[in-house]
Amino acid sequence: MNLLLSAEQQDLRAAVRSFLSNVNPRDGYDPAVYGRMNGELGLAGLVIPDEYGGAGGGISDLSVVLVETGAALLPGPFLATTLATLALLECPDKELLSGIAEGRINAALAWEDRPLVLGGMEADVLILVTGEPSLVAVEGFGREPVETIDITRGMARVSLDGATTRVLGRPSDRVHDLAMVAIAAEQLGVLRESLAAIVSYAKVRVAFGRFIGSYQGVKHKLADMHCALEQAESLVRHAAWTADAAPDELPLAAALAQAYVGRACFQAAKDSLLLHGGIGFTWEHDAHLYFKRAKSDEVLLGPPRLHRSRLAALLGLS
Amino acid sequence: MNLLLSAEQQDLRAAVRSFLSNVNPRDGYDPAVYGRMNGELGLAGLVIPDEYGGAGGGISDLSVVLVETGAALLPGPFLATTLATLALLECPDKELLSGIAEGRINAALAWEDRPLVLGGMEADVLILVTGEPSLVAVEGFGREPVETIDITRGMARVSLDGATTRVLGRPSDRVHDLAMVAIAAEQLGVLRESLAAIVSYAKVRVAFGRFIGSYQGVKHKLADMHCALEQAESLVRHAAWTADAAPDELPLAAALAQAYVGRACFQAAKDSLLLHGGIGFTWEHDAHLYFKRAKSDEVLLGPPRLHRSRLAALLGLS
Amino acid sequence: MITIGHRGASYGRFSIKPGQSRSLYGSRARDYSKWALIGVTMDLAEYGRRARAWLDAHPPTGDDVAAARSYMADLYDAGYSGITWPAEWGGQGLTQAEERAFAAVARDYTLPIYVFSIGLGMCGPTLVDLGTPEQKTRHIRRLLRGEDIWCQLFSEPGAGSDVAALQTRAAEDNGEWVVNGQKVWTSVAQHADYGLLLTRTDPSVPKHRGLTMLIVDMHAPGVTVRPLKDMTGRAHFNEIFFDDVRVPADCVVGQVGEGWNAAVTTLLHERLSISSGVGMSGEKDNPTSFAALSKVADTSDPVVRDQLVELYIRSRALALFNQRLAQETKAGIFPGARGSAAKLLLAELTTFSADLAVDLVGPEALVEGHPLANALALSPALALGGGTNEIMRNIVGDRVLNLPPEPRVDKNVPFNELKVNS
Amino acid sequence: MITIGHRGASYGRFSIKPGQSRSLYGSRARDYSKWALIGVTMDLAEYGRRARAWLDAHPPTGDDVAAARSYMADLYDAGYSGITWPAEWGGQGLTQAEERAFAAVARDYTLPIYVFSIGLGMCGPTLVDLGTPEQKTRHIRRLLRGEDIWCQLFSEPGAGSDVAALQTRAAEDNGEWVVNGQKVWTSVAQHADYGLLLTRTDPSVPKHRGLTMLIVDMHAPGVTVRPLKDMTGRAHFNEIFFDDVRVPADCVVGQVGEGWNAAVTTLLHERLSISSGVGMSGEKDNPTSFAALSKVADTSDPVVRDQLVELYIRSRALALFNQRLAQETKAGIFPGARGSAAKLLLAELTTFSADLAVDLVGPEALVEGHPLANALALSPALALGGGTNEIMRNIVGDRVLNLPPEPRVDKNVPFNELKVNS
Repeated sequence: MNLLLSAEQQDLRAAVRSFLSNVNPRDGYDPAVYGRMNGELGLAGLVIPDEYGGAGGGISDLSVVLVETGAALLPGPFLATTLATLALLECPDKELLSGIAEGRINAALAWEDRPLVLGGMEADVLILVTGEPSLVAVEGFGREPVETIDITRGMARVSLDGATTRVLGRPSDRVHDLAMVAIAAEQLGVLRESLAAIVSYAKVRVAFGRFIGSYQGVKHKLADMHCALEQAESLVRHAAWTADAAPDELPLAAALAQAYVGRACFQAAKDSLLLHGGIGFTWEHDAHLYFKRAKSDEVLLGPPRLHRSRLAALLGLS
Repeated sequence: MNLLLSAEQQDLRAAVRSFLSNVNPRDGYDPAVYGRMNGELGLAGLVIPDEYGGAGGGISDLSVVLVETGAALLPGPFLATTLATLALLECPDKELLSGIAEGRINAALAWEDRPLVLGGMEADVLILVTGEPSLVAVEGFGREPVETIDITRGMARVSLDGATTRVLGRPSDRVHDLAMVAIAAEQLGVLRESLAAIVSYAKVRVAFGRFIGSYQGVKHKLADMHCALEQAESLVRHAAWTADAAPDELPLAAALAQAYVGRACFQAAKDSLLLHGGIGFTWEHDAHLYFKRAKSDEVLLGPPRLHRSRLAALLGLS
Repeated sequence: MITIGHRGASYGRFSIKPGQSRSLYGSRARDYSKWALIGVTMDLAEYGRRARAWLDAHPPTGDDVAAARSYMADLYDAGYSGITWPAEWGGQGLTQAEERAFAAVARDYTLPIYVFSIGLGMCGPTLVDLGTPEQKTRHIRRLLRGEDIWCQLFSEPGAGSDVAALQTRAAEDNGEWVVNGQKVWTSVAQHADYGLLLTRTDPSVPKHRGLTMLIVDMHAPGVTVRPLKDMTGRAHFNEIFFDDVRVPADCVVGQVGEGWNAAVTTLLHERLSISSGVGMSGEKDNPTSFAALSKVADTSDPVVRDQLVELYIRSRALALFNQRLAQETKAGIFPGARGSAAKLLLAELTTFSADLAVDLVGPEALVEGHPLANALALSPALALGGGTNEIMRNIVGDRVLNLPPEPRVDKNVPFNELKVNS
Repeated sequence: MITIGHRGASYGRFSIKPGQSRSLYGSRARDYSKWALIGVTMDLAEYGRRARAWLDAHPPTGDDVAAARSYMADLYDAGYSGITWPAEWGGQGLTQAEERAFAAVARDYTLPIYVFSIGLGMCGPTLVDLGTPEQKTRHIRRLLRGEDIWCQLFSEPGAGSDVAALQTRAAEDNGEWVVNGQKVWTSVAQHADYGLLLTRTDPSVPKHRGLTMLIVDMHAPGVTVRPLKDMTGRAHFNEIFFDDVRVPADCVVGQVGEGWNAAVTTLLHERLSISSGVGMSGEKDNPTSFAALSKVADTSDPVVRDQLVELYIRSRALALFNQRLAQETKAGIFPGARGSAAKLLLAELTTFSADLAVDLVGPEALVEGHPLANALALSPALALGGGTNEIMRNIVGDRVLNLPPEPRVDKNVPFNELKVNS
């Protein structure tokens, strides 16, 4: 088992972090930013095999990126396209994968029984998981924008009436497992940045003549958040590693990561906001963006109890 | 609804508290102490109707007493006899009730499917709830002492082989409900005293040149414990009030009190012990006695989840 | 207690959750030691019946400020505003008994008097306690009649929990005060005619000692009110900028340099005003309540049932605690700092239940316009306003449990030598 | 890591839960900067095979102290004690690679060497760091061979978290030190030949500056060891009384007045020694583990399954965090204060799981003799020993997150003017 980042992954992280340092989560989807991100950095093709024009990276590499896009609250359909890509890896389609790798195509992953689709407005194609199960490419679908509390990226309510569909194959549970890992990686970034923000603030904000970080009431909460971060980071690394190197262990590791990290992320975002005091409640401050992204991510694949009941089943409890 | 103590109840509380101030929880069952307690104070007969020689008090009165016996960790079979008495009120038996009121008889409440009986060694008679349901007085039963982590009072493993039984009647669920209220009252006392002990210690114990109670790491935990105490006290008063004045509301109020107070009591006892530091881990210090009583009480009628699932049923969730 | 007709109601230095109720007459209603128990005996049931008849006969005519003013005037003229306030200044001079009888009836109505809540709950009681006879004559009756709307101007961007660290200066000039600075988290300031303003008049002494409270005319030149958009996307509060605002000398409340004591009085009324309403009513409109969530959650899942039970337990535990406090108060036992425990518990219950609600309902709950989306975004408000959870824990620890105080580094240092936020 | 054969094992200044493992060689095993990477190349697999063969051929012959000493001597003579310690003082002078290879094998065995754990984990490493050549010559080899048992004498009844507030005095007299005072929470003291003793030699300077560390002969006149019964009903620790105990001048470790630095060295080794073992093994004997509870709990109840899942999540989260720390350490990244996060998490997991276990099993779990009765009574130990949870949070906040320090009231005050426990 490997829970450490390789030198290449550390370089990747530094490159992505540097690139994202200029991104403002309030700016919305900017195709120019995505163009550079997918061009210079090749992020859209990171996990797409060489034969389709991608970099052939692993889920561990991808999770390094998602941690950073999460930490930066990158607006737009990056996660949506990533989730769709991960599904396509199960039932590869040359046209779609090359289009995504080149940055020409935005995609979104959808489930038959869930009309709300992340990135549905920006998606050129829906990758739909049906009950059969089949993986279906859908174009020309109906959609209307849905505003949610997460203003950094949109959802759409989609309708398949009159859409063009093409069956790509029969996906395994791995589609769902990889989605859980990807979202957990993003959540880890949101958690990390939520903590970093309040740690910085606690070092400069003064109350009663002292920096607030010197009060145990604050310090001990931040210490607990750090403990959560360490565990979350370990779980995400582990889940990503299983995806790459121990696929039999992926289902358990993925459900575990999602169950823990989703909760920990929202708790951290909430505590970070609260410990900022009044300023954290203002629209101008970013704390609420993290709070809202954290909650959106937490329920994106269904509420925490579903991941927990999946864990129970995988562990043979009954 | 009345959540306040009457002047009489305040007097009762003061009298019991004063009496118990000389009781050491490590001294074990002392019939002489019980003799005075049931004689001078008439506690065994508090809720027994006048006609059987009792004081005809209500559950609210009883709960005032149980809070104090809990806070003092009164050793011996007081709670056991009380639980049996509450069951007997449902199917009154003159001989037993007068014997208890006079302090001549110790009793213990038992359930058919649970061989461990609180106060089983000291009991002259078992009041047994069978599945019928029947309430049965059992004498001449077999027993062997069972040591548990709670050294302040014993249990027995009982056997009914060769015992004399006498059916007293058909009890309602109220037997169980009243037991929940009684134990919640005792737990409230354990909670209150656990908090009081650590509050006192936090005012005199010094670390790094300051009283430990001045650290927010300690102070905020104690504040949370106080919040729990306020709520627990309100729930116990409410449950006792329903027992006396609004019997239709008793089942919900009793399950609510037991579900909340049982948890809160153990948490408080645990946090109190931990905040005492090393001294709290020693045998000589009383913190572990509260910790162990709290846990024993919490599972006495079954684990917390049972009270919670009972609540769910009573609330019509399904 | 009266539920105020304002969705996502906010008041005081900060906001509260929707459905929160508060006492119409602030803490006066519970101040036995001063005005109550004057010995008026009357038929309370009859008093209540008449109040109900009046309320039935006077439905609100609109929900704008003009309608609110008109309603308040009618309420006052009918004798239902300032029931226990001193008759000398325009109150009814009646007792707790009438106040409670009216409150019991009014709970069934939604009175459109939200904009007066700061004045009635905090500013008015402070003036009654500390104002000069002239100030009381000038303001109290108008306040009770809804002729003037009041706001409270304490918090600043650099002084939140630590109110006494405020930096808004008031300098003497030709027998007037000249005010410069900024306040924040001010409810109803956009409608306010007057504000209770806390200023620093002497930066050379320790921070609690150089403050002065002023009555400021919100229409005076140099006062700018700017709405403050919060994380719900709406502006429940305002920022107020003071730019060479001149305040006459007779507008000092209490003594010059004694502003901290005056502020403590105001905050005490605020806290009472909040805690009196805590968990007492308004649950029926709350989308995160047990009742509401039981209807929408998948209760066929035992784990969901267990989560709902947890919510039920916490809600009932707090509601019963509040009822006990209320009963104690009725019985003459003043809750004091224990009210902070109730406020802390409500703040925690609010964040807990909003979080749970979204988990139970799923992604649809986060769509704009869903009641839970708003409830979630509003859920931190109570944990921040009226004292953060950390401040509440300090209060409970210090004043209820009498724990030793934190060492204070800012007690005896002149304000201008102190570390403060810039 | 080697699981030590001692039920309810305890060590250091305090106890740990049963099944807890620790490094046989303390923090030396991870100290790359000093002794390791000397460049010995050999066939590690062969090294491990030989170790296994030796361990197979040498089963423990008893569980008393004499058997332990004899086993330790054999282990040393076979080259498996002090693998990475300097050869100069009696160690093997080998590398991390051998240490890890041996540890990997030894994990399958239970070595009866508990009584040596304080010496190997803390006292020995401190002497190697700070001892005089004479002290090292005198003690290290004997310690590694199990000829001497060591204990650590820091904590006092009035100085727990705040070790530097200790009051045990050492006064100079005729070129010797005369020690008076009391220590507590001392593991294996009843068997110990030597102790590392922290004393106050100068009460007129601030508390951290007047301390001196001494090597004390536990058989010297005036040393009294008394077992300390803890809440489990057993004595995992001792109290030690010093009554005019004379200690030669050449037994000072480091410099006179520099005892605090020496103690920090020891505590660092202790913490590494704990965190290296955290959650890594020993779960199979733990009655509160997910595996154990899954077998005995009523898993037909979905709420029980959810509770077990919570335990699983927390256990795995911590285990993976520890594995990551271990992998980082192997890769040369020193965990530093992050180990305190792992220790804190383990302490919380331990109390959580014991509590849950009893709830799942019910009243039978509390009967004397039931493994869970003991587990519950022992569960607070890890949250108290080796630094309370509050101290761990301070360390994580101060040293990992670099948060501003608490204002210190005791830094520059002479010890004899300081507020201390009596």
